[in-house]
Amino acid sequence: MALVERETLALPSGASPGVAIEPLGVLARPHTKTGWRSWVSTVDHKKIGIMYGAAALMFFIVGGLEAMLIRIQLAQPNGTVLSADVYNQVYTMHGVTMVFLVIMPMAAAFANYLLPLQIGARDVAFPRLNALSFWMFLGGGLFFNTAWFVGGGGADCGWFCYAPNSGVVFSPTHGVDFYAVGLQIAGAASLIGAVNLIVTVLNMRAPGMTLFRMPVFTWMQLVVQFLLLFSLPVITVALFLLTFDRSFGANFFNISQGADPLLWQHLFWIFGHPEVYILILPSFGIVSEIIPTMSRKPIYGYPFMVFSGIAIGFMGWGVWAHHMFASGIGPISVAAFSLSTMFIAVPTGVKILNWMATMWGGKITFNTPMLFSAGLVAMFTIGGLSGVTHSVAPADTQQTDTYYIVAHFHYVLFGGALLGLFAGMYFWWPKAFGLMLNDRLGKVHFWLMLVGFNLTFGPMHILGLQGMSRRIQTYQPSDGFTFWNRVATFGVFWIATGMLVFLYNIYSSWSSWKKAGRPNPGADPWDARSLEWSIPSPTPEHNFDVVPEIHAQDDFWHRKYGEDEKGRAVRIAATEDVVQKGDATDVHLPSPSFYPLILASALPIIGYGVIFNRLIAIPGAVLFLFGLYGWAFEPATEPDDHAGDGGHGAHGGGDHDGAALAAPSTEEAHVG
Amino acid sequence: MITTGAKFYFGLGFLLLVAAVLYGWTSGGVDWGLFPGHLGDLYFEMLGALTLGYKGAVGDHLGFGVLLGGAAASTTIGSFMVAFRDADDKPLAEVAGLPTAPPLQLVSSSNVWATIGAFAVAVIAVGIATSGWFVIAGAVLLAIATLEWAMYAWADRATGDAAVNASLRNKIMNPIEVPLFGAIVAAFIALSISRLFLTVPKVSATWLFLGIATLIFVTAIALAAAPRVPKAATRGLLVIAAIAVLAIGIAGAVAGPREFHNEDEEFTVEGTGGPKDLYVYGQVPTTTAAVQEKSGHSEKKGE
Amino acid sequence: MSAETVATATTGHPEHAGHGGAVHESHDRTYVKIACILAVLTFMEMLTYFESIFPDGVERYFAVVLLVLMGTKFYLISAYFMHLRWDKPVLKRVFMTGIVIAVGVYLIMLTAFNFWNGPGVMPH
Amino acid sequence: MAETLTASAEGGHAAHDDHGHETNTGITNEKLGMWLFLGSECLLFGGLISTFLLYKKKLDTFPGFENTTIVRLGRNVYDIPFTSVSSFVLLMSSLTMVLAVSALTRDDQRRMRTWLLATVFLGATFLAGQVYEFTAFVKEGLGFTTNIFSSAFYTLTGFHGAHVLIGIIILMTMFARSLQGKLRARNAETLEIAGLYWHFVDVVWVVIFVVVYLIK
Repeated sequence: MALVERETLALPSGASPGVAIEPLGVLARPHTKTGWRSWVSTVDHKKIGIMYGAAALMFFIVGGLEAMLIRIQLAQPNGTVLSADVYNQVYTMHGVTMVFLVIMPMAAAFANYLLPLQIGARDVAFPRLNALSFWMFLGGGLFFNTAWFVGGGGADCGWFCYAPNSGVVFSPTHGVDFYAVGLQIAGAASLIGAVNLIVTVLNMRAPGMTLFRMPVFTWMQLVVQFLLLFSLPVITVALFLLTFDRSFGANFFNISQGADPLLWQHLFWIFGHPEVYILILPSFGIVSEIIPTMSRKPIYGYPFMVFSGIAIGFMGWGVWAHHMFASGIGPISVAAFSLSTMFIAVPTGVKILNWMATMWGGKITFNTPMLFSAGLVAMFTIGGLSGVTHSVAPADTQQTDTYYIVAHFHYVLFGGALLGLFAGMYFWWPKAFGLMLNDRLGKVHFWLMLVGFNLTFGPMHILGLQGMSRRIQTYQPSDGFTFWNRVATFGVFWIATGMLVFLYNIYSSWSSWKKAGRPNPGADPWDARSLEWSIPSPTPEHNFDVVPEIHAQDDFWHRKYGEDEKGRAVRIAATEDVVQKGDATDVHLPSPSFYPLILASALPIIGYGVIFNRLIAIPGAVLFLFGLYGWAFEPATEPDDHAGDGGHGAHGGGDHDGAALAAPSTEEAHVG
Repeated sequence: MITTGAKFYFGLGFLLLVAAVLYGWTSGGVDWGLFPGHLGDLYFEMLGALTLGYKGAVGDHLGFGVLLGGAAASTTIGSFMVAFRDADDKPLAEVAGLPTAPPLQLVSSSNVWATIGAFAVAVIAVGIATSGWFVIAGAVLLAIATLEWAMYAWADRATGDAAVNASLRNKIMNPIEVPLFGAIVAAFIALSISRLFLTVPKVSATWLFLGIATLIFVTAIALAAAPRVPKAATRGLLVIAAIAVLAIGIAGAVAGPREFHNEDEEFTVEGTGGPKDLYVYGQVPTTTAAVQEKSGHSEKKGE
Repeated sequence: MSAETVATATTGHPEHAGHGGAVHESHDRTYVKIACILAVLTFMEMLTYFESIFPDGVERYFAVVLLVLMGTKFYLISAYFMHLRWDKPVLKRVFMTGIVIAVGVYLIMLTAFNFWNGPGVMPH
Repeated sequence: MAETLTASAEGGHAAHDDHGHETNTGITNEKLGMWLFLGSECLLFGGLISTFLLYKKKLDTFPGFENTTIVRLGRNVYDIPFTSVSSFVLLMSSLTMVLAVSALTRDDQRRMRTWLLATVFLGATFLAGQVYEFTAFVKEGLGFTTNIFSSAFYTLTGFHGAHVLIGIIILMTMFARSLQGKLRARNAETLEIAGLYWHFVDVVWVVIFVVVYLIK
């Protein structure tokens, strides 16, 4: 029909039609601030942070159910719940989900929400790239999980997917293809996020916010983003090689052609060991915020805290081969990596001592965030100590691929990273949503988690030293593993109950707040120290009315408290007087955009094309180009979106971000 | 309300449907002897055409399909016209918020896509006679021309303001056009010139490579050094360069690649796995696709 | 202007270290000179392929010479064409961090593969 | 590669003459972002080069494969004089690229377009060389799946070629923007950022030329 030429109706130029003509539908610039459209088109770092958290929680439930399946299978000898094949898939999907789709995005949620607030910025450096990161992560994660339905089963090669187990011969279904492509997409998302957040921290700090006045959380996240920036390309290479092998017949891991399977191990762990710190450092940052607040003391040894974080970041590059002591890398390599691994325990130890010293002599309030933080310090110490035993190569040779390793990294990742992330959720929930989570339920949640966690993973130390292999589908009654496996399975139900309590807590806190009209917790419910508490809860869309001038580390605290002659803190100003009101108008903000979502949705389509049929990739590629270039040709901020702003007050040095984001490119003047 | 345009398309659709049924029936061969008393048998003979092939058969499938497709297309277009009240000036005026529909306006911009589409059809015709590659190239060109033409036609009457229309078109089409154009320029040059390198002897390829690059470089220096260069001169130069590159590519492709020294035929047969026969583990499938194919094959055998 | 810019850049005057029209304009000659040097270096690299024109035994040192030439080219391009010489030092640091980590981890990896010694493939 | 283009694309809208002085570091977000990305790319190419070096050596020494045809195919396929010209072409394109940026800072649209197109054509000629090289190798019996050497070689140089292609598309985009009058002296930094990417691709080739082609 479009081929039929006919004359158009003339609407005299300049005469404005009675109704807005928007023939572009979804392609028109989104303007809504509420409803689902505002979420899918948002470029607001706070909304993106919340979406990261929600998605990670969803994947946590998926991964948790997979974990329960594993434990139920192992509850008794000769378990028959899962076949050996399905068991392989379940533990692989559990591991990948928990590492890449739960802990990393959960940490990214906090980074997105808090970094701009803690440095006094209006948004991140590239708001649309930020949205792209999220949608790509979500797309990659969902894509990876569709392997269950369309790939002939999930990946079954273990979360580090060693060659040649990952090869076509040993894993003929498409599960590993989904692993390679899904992680590639999620990895690219993290890389974009890393560039974005580093630029944000380096470039967009409020005036006076020097690097060494930044909160420890911001510092730890900065280190994490640098680790991501430099480690992700390595796994990108490895995953490309794997995809080329499996889909295009390359020979990178084809041993019969002389390929070396250790290449995968090296590439994976060059990425994988920094990854370990990528997982744990955000939680270190979170508890470094909570412990001083709840102990009512500044963090002990701030420079040590920061430098130990940086040291971990650098040393994390030189220890990867301790994951490979048992794979025959030669005595000199083993000795060198053994030594470097022992050394990296030092900065971690510094951190633990500093937290203890911060609590020492403080007026500690044991509410839920503090309980979780203290739980992290204790549990991570156990995990760290069992980690040091791995650095001793002879011992490690015995522990490799036993449940001792499983116990160790769950103490580090669950007892460390995850408890820290829960602490952060309870701590910053009022800031994000304007309501407190119930503290009593929170404590129940904590104790259920802590007890269940130790019941589940504590016995694994013993099982491992008894010789029970990890990833083994079942065991015999005569092996003597029965009792401790029962205990572990018993414990996992405690954890599940704890999670149910947490979910109920979210629901009940929200509904009682809705019904009873519980008061807003106010800008600063914890009497805290960093900048995000100086603005109302929930955070207004423009973050800061006036970009603050920073004069000291913990600047917000020093506005509230001075010191008497004995050095004790005395209040010098009421909190209500020093917090901002959140009522600023005419602030430049970046306009929402659909293009990040369009661009991100093209990648899974291309992924399916690579795996199943190249023809599917063509529409994906066209969509990709359309998303990319539509984005590039779309101004970051619509000229109309901040029309009529005159002499806005926030003209501090920190306002540059607003200016950068809102650069009104008049030549891009946009019609329609 | 059924609009004027819709009536036409509905009528056309109905006629095509009747034609399809008749054609489907008659092309299967009609036994006229059935008419006098065996109407029941006649019904069965027509059943295939009447049920559109659901029960029974039709004669010539291609013709039946074309006619039926035409009927479906016409009906769809008619429905669209009803849905969007096309060619009805009252709703147009309503949407525009004007008391009466504005007067007609001639399309002022030129449309090159008709010409390009015709050229594409010609390429396909040539391709049918010579080589399958031309058919593919022509089909791609035709698809591009159709898409661009459709967009052009749509955007030209999207709002009624020529400037707004142009920006609408650009907003949708530029994101695809610009990168594809860049890629096509790169691919065009790379593929054409590499044909030349493949044709000439090895040493000449190196010197030609150096020569072409130097030519580009020197031309750029000359253009940049000149105080003024008329636009027409630059454009002419680009057109000549494009034709030259195309000529080089075609000449190279026609002449075909030079002889390549093949180390050992046994290992170079593509697609059969070649050196993989040397595998320690015997013949090992190396891609997932190969495995799926293999397993699918064995399943069939099992049946 | 060129000399002045270089002088301010080396003394680290931040006001001039950015990018502005005036700064770029005067670099054109420098760019051409750098390109000539790069061309000569590449030519030298290519010469090592024709081993017969060199006296016997020299080719043992080719690897070192080539790596030095490569490093020089790398430096010239990143310092001049990519403006690292005139830009803020933080950019150089970011890029250097990437290079140092890359060279470090991959050299260690190749060492762990026994890459530098004889034909032995498997280290055990 | 999305980040590359979008980084430079965002630059197209946010770069201002005076913008650079407002950030803490004095560098625009877009430029800093591009440098961070390039720093990360070092690890990507480092990994590919190391894989190649490892497998080049392994092919020679794999037990049972010494002096077989496969090994012979893995060596001595290079045409060094031809590849040297490739290096020259890419170096020349780097020069034309900086000259384009330099012309844009003077808002000299004509010369900027001339240099930009020269860069594009030189880049495309480089790609022509690579297409020729790949085709010649395949015709000589060294396919992507032939052995570990060939897989590593094609992957490494293919990744570099893909980077060149993306660079050409970015530069053609810049050219289109210039034709639309949207690339002016005040957003010279957009072109500079695209140029950074282009020079990085050149620098990678400098390394590949020596490490992959020349050193035995």
